[in-house]
Amino acid sequence: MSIFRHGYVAGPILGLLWALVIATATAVVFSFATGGAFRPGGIGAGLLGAGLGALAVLWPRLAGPVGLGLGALMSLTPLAPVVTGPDIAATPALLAGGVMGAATGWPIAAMMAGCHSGALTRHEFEASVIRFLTGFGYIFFTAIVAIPFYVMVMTSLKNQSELIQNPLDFSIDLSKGWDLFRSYSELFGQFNFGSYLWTSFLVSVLTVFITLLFAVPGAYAVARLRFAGRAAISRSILLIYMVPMIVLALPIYIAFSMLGLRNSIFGIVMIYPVTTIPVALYMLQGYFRGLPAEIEEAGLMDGLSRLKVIWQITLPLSMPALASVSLYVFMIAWNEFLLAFMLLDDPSKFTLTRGIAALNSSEIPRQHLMAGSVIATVPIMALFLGLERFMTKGLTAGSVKG
Amino acid sequence: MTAQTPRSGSAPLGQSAETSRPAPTPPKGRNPLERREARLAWGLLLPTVTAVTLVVVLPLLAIFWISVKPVGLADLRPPVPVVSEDLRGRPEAVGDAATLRYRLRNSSQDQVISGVLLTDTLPKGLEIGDLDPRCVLDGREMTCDLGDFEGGYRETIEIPVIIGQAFADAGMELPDSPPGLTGRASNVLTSGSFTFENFARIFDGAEFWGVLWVTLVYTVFGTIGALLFGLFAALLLDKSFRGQGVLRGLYLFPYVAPVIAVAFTWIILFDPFSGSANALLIQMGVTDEAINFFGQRPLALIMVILFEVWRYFPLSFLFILARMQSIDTDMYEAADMDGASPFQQFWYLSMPQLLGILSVLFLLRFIWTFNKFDDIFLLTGGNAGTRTLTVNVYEQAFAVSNIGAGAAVAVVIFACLLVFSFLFFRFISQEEGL
Amino acid sequence: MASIELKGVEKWFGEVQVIKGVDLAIEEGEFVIFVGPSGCGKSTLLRMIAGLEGTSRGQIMVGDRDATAEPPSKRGLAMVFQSYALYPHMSVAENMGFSLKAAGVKPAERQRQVAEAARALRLEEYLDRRPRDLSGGQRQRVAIGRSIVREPTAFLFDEPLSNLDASLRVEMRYEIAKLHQTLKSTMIYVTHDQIEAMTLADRIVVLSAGKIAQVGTPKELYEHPANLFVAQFIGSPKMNVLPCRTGRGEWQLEGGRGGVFAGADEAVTLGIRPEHIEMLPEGQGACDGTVDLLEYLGADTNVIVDCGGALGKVTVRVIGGTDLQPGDRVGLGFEPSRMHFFDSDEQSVGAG
Amino acid sequence: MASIELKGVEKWFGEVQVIKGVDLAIEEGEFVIFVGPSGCGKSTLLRMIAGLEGTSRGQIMVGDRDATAEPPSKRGLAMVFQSYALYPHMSVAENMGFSLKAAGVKPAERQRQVAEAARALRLEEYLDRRPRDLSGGQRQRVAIGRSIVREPTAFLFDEPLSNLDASLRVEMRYEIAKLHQTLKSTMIYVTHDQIEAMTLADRIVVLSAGKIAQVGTPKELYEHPANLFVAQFIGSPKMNVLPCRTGRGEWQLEGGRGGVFAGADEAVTLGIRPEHIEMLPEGQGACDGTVDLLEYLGADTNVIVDCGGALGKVTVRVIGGTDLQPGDRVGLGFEPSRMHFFDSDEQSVGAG
Amino acid sequence: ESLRFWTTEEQPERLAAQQELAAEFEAASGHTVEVIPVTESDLGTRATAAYAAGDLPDVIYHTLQYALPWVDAGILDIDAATDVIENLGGDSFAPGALAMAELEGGGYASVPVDGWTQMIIYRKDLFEEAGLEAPTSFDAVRAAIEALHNPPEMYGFVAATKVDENFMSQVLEHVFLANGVSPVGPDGAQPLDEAATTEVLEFYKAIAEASPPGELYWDQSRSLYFSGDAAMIIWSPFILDELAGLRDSNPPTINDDPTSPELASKTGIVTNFSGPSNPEGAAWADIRYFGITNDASTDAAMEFVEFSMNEGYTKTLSIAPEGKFPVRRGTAENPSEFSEEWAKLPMGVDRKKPMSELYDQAMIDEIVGGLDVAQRWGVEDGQLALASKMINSQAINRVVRQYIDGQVDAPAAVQAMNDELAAIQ
Ligand SMILES: Nc1ncnc2c1ncn2[C@@H]1O[C@H](COP(=O)(O)OP(=O)(O)OP(=O)(O)O)[C@@H](O)[C@H]1O
Ligand SMILES: Nc1ncnc2c1ncn2[C@@H]1O[C@H](COP(=O)(O)OP(=O)(O)OP(=O)(O)O)[C@@H](O)[C@H]1O
Ligand SMILES: [Mg+2]
Ligand SMILES: [Mg+2]
Repeated sequence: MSIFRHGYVAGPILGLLWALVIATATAVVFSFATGGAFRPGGIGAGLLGAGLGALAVLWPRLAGPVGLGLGALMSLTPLAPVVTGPDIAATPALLAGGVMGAATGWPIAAMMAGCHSGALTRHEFEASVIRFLTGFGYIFFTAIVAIPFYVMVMTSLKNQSELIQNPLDFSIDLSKGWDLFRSYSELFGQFNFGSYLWTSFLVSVLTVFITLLFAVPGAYAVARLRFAGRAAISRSILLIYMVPMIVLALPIYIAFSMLGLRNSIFGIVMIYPVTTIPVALYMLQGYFRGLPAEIEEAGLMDGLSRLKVIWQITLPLSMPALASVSLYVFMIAWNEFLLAFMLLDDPSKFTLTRGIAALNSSEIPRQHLMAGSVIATVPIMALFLGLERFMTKGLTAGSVKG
Repeated sequence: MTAQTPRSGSAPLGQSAETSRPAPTPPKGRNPLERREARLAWGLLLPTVTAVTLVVVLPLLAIFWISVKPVGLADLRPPVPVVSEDLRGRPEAVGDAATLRYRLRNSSQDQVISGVLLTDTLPKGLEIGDLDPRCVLDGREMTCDLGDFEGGYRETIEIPVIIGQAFADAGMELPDSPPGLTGRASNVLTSGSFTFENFARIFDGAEFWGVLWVTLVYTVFGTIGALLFGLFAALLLDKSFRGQGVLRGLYLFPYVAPVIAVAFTWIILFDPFSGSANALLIQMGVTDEAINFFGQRPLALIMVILFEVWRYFPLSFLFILARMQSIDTDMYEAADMDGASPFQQFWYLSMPQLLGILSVLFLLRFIWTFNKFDDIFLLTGGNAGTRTLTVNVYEQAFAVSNIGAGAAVAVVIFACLLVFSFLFFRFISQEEGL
Repeated sequence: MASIELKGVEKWFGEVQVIKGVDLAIEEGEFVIFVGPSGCGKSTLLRMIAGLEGTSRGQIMVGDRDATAEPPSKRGLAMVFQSYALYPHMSVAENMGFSLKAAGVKPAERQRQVAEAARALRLEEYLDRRPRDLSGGQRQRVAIGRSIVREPTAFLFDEPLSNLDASLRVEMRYEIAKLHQTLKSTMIYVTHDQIEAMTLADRIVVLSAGKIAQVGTPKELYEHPANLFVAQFIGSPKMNVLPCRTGRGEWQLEGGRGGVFAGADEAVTLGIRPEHIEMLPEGQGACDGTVDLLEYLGADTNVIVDCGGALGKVTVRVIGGTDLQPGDRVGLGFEPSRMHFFDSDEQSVGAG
Repeated sequence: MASIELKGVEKWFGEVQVIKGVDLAIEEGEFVIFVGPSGCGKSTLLRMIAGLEGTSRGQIMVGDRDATAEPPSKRGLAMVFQSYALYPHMSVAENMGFSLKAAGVKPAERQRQVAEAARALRLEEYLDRRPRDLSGGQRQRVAIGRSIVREPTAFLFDEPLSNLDASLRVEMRYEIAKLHQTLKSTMIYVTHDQIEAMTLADRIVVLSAGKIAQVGTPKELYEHPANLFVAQFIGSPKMNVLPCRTGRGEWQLEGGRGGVFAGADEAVTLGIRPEHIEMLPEGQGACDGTVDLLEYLGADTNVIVDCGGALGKVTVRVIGGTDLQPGDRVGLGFEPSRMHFFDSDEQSVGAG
Repeated sequence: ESLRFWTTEEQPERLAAQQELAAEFEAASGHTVEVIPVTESDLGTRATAAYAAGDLPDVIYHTLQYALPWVDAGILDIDAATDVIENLGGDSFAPGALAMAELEGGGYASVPVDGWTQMIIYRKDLFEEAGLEAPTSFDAVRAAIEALHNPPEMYGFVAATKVDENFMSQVLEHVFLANGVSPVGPDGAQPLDEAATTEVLEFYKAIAEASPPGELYWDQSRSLYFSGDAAMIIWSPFILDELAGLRDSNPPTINDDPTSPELASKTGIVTNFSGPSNPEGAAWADIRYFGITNDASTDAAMEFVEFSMNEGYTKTLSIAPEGKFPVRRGTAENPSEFSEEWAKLPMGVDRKKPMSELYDQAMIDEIVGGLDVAQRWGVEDGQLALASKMINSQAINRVVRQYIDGQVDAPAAVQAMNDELAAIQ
């Protein structure tokens, strides 16, 4: 262990590892961007990285520029850090090498900041390793999250033959103009997605309202009022929250079939809130508990009845929580798939998720499927990014559920 | 202003009121204010409790009921006798012969309907020929006692008729008065017949244990994976820097996006023929031939687990992050003063502090992953060795149309769930984390 | 006629008895303070009076009526909370007028009353602000203003000053005292700060573990504590407590000297306040000791004298500075009329 | 050789300057206390010394070396936090031994040192407990014990007693004083409680808005405050401040009487502590006033006298009780040697 | 009345065509028809569920495999179907198609609409280059694989291996039929003949080994063939338009021009396929039917079916003429009316061309002729219902897959199939 705790060992080793990470990342990025053949060159990248790592310990300022130059130069030799296929021109190859070298050089210098070539203290060594892991973590997580999203969006803008010809080519042919969005216009034109979008929205909003209508008084009672059975109720909420939907879906399906509620928006609006009420109860009661009781007591002292206190004091104060809960419930309702899938057969009543499920069939080209996915994802993402604070709070408050 | 009540004042403590009550006991019942509060509480809870009972508790009971009944999907429809009536023979004028035909059947293929009774008002202006021996005519009212219909039974009763003037005047058509048909049948759902065949069946097949095993593997690895990735991500985002909010939003994408959208994205991304992942791997020389990620035996399960990890790491990450940010920074400063290195701080300070939330999260996520249905259903449909218990419920109940067996699997799931919740409550009451 | 009266009031939380039978009559216009150590039940008792907690046993009379079963809104009392409990989503004016609004008073009338209260509390400038934009002292004033507007039968205060810093606390204490002088309403005030209690109260109720330890004016409590608990609780620095023996009209410190004892019963403890001890040369006074530590306070100096053995450390207040040094030997003279004697049940058996 | 020395130290948070150039030399073994109102930068300064905050400008010397750029772990200082910052998941022994463990000291040796510190702090019985099972005072002792184990160059305390209740605070104050007597290490202690500062410090540093207002022994600060800020900050109840005029060797209260003025420069304010005012019949002393309120404290009574006009309210401390009643007219006599005069820049221009 | 009509033809273009038909019907009769697309693989589940719920649609457009099972399940109204056929005249229908839907006790399960035969599609150009004979038999296919299989550039075959896809059932049945093996006989279930079944299994394993790995069904077969990476696939005639570059959403990608008919010109087809134990071979056909359900507004539903089979029949066929061969050849007045009309219908989606322009007549004859000789398990023996249940259980698919994966050997596989099939009654 202690052998690693020397600048001249730690630098090259971290450099090597980092270079491999960067080379892979660069290759993936270039492949996706151009559709061309790029792959990480293990030996070239390793050598470059180890060298830059050593440099970062000795002359940290040089690591970046040297990385840029050397990376580009090496890309012309067999020891290229990012190996390119035969059909790739020299310029992109040079570019890839340079980018790779630069993205190795500067960061490794930053990682090794404060380290010298000799023996390192535990703090210095660990700080470098942590910086390395941090860099790796950002690249890794960003990649695994962004790639699927990118693929989803890009696929929706291509057509089947382009996709089959080169599944890596996600470059967009802007000359197609509006034709790029052909899948979307077809979805809205021929597949009725406008109406699905509306249905989903309507169902989600109604679900939010009904959920709050039930959950607010219930949560308040559980959070604030003292009565026999409070603990039991509080636990049942969590327990119910844990009952798997598929277990309930079966009898609900039967009951709905018998009552003729299948295939009706009314049935869906009836059933969604019940799946969200436990969540909302759980979240709201947590929030209500956190509200200072004294403010409500002040209301009582000011001559209000309990119900008026809830209406005039607790609710205005709970706005942020109500927003979080609403958003979270909206998200659940918007993303709900199982019930919609089981209960809706009639395309005129499809929700968005059900509509997408219907796209996954026989001969409908997959760009339509992806366009549908984008249509379902974008509103919820927009909401999410716009109201991130509430959303995050909502998520943390209520949801271990998925 | 200065008056003192006789009881209090400077009287020594020993003489105060309760000396007359040697061992004070709590009063029975609740005081009026508490009663008022309890009434209000139940009033507020009533709608919710009713709704939840209707849609959660009743279905759960129903599941138990159904699981011991021999029901298929088709049996949900109670058997009824069905009749249709028409006039055959294309009569054209008064005096033409025709046949009045009643086609009868039992809507069920296997249940008996007993005491079937056909009643009909025959139209005016028809001269009735030979009646079926089981029928009697009273004026224009015909009643036929048809006895019992076996399952799948069908028959046709034909009555020869001669067209009369009145009928011809009415346009030669049968009036819009459908014949009545009644009978008694028992409904499997409500009848007293029970069977353990459903359970016997699911426990019998070697398949069940495979499914259970897959479920456990999926749950354990999915949960642990999501937890570890979440921990790593939380560590990354535990410092504030510019763009932290954006990154956090981005990292939550897998969880927030509709499952159906991301599942299909994965399917397309990992498609063996035109998926980008395969193209990339081939290009990088990792593999020569396309890999069928979601269609090969152990790989499909691994992929499904990876999907689960990918989709739910944001959640663990949020929780862990929240917990981390609530750890007193003073503690880390104290550790700084104590000379602990970053890894020492992580290992000796952060980890023990996070252990609570990690275990709570593990239990909760374990339960939820165990319950997961959509993901696998969408990704593989339970094929290639990825069938879990929940997918099995669907499979049994809908694909095989055996509701009883589906319910039996659901009961098994529910039993597991109870065990887990018991653990959970045992644990969470100690770990006042969440 | 008592404004508020408690009759054998008890409070049980499940099996735990928190208030153990309290009888107390509070006169119209009186300023009564509940003091006691943390957890003794002060807040609980106040909240029972307010109606925020139910009463397990006993009766609470407000004016002439039995209010035991009445909800808070019916009792006509006003309460000022430790956290102020202002409505964060309302302006100061709305906060103050809220109770009137709840009672259905017309806006014009409401505004008039709010303006009046605001003037009395010097809050006119802040009427449009939200509570979060106010300083601690201003919030406290708004909380009081909110109560005043209702013209309640009595004001209840639950540690209203404990969230303020020292100098602000002194200031607000003065204002509350003035307020009582002006309004002349009944006030019940909870605190665990005995200085507040001493300076503000007409009568102090000392609570100990859910029971009343003593009720009396500040002076009575200071000069004639009924028991050791009250004696040590009231006064700062704390009263010194020394083991002693009595007999034959004399008292004798364990390991020290003694004097004339006029008390009726036998005493085992002697209490003497730091301000009633005189520094004497070694060998004089009730006992000898070594100076352990000097606490220079500017106006006074607390000299901590270690008397050794059973007597332990004795705090002596010396006005102004002192020339003593740690390690010096001194004798301690107790002012005879200021000594307190307590029996083995910790009850007072008369002063020296 | 100074144990710790600050040279022109500044701290900027972005554009805001929080510490505005502090020079201070702390001697080996000295007990130095930083006091000042909330937000004046006491904690920040202490944390800069500890290395928990970077230094924007200036130098911090620890012993002989320049420690400005050193991380906390290198400076060899120990810190006791306001929140104690104990590791909640470790036992008392582990808490105390953690710094040794981080430094790689063997378990046996670690245990020995922890046992030693525990003995000194009377914590032996609690070594196996978790912090949450300890009382506030015990936690405080563990936090101190954790520091002692490291044998640091100096101890830094950030308001260590502010989370304790009044009586425990008095007790722990005594223990810290004893600790300093025993260890004789350098200690830097932050508090906003001036009583703590007065009773504990060898030297007090009064900070005001990021600058040193005065450094001196408690006695110096009490008797010779360098400016109005220190004069009002030190001492309880607060010094009375009255507008005055000086000239021709005389001082004259606005709307009152006057006396001989020995100061050099012209003064516009006169400061006199409540304990240095004498109650006289009306017409005598420096000014007259009406008794506004009596604050009976048992040992003393604070009499608040309204002198009207520009003079306003004056607090007078009367030892023991008093017969005065609100509304009585009195004269106030100021002890000549105890008067403080301040110029229009609020700087002291000499005592009366 | 308003009718609900479930159709498995759910591509937007085809849906639109059906809606047009519905509109025409509405104009003619006053009954409205709601066209509801249902994914073919869901159809069984959906119908059962709807039956249970009592909300069956009025008319369902379904494949042969459901016809008899649905009668058993009480979904289909045989009287209505029989009446429709009687009204239209039974002799105007192709007898084979009618026979497949005929019930034991007389009457018909549902009304045949159209049909197609399954084809082996192969690269004529490559076969000629390598001097291979057309893949009409097991041996010919094996020989071709031997010569052409060269992964990943060229796969010899693309076999169906995705167990839960109907496609695999179809292909397997075709191969079993080719070798004369059937799980049903005149007296109901009969054990599979071990020797002949082993030949089938070995053959299937051979083509599976010449296929890419993974779970394959129609989608991959088509993609690979279109990209020029497969020498042979089994597909339905529905491929004929895309193959000729008439459909943008699934273009041939063998060259850069997605509209080129080049691949079509290089393609040959075989419908009649033979195994060693059955030298005559067999073709496999699927017939589609209109089923009138028991919940239907019977009269209106009958009117709709009659309309679609009579005035609207050409329109019905025009939805996808390449895969919809007329089973009703004409009316009483003009017995070949519909056959003639059909031949003129243009196929394609984004571009339209009649079949005769793209494929030579011999090939068209081969395609259409298949329908007359086509077989299905149990048709000759009157055991179609049982055979359909066996197919729907997917037991054969599963066992074959296990055999391909090397989890069981041939005798065990035959044994397992026999066991599982015997359990189905
Ligand atoms: N809701 C409750 N359930 C159970 N016990 C309670 C409850 N509320 C208070 N107690 C207990 O009653 C006792 C008295 O509490 P109370 O708040 O009245 O004390 P206090 O004298 O106001 O103390 P402090 O000065 O700390 O505010 C405490 O021991 C407390 O633990
Ligand atoms: N990280 C920071 N960023 C910006 N301003 C800060 C930061 N930390 C402290 N300050 C500001 O610096 C000033 C001094 O803060 P500091 O905590 O040192 O005060 P203090 O004297 O210790 O007060 P207290 O007695 O309330 O603890 C305050 O105005 C505070 O708002
Ligand atoms: Mg309290
Ligand atoms: Mg501070």
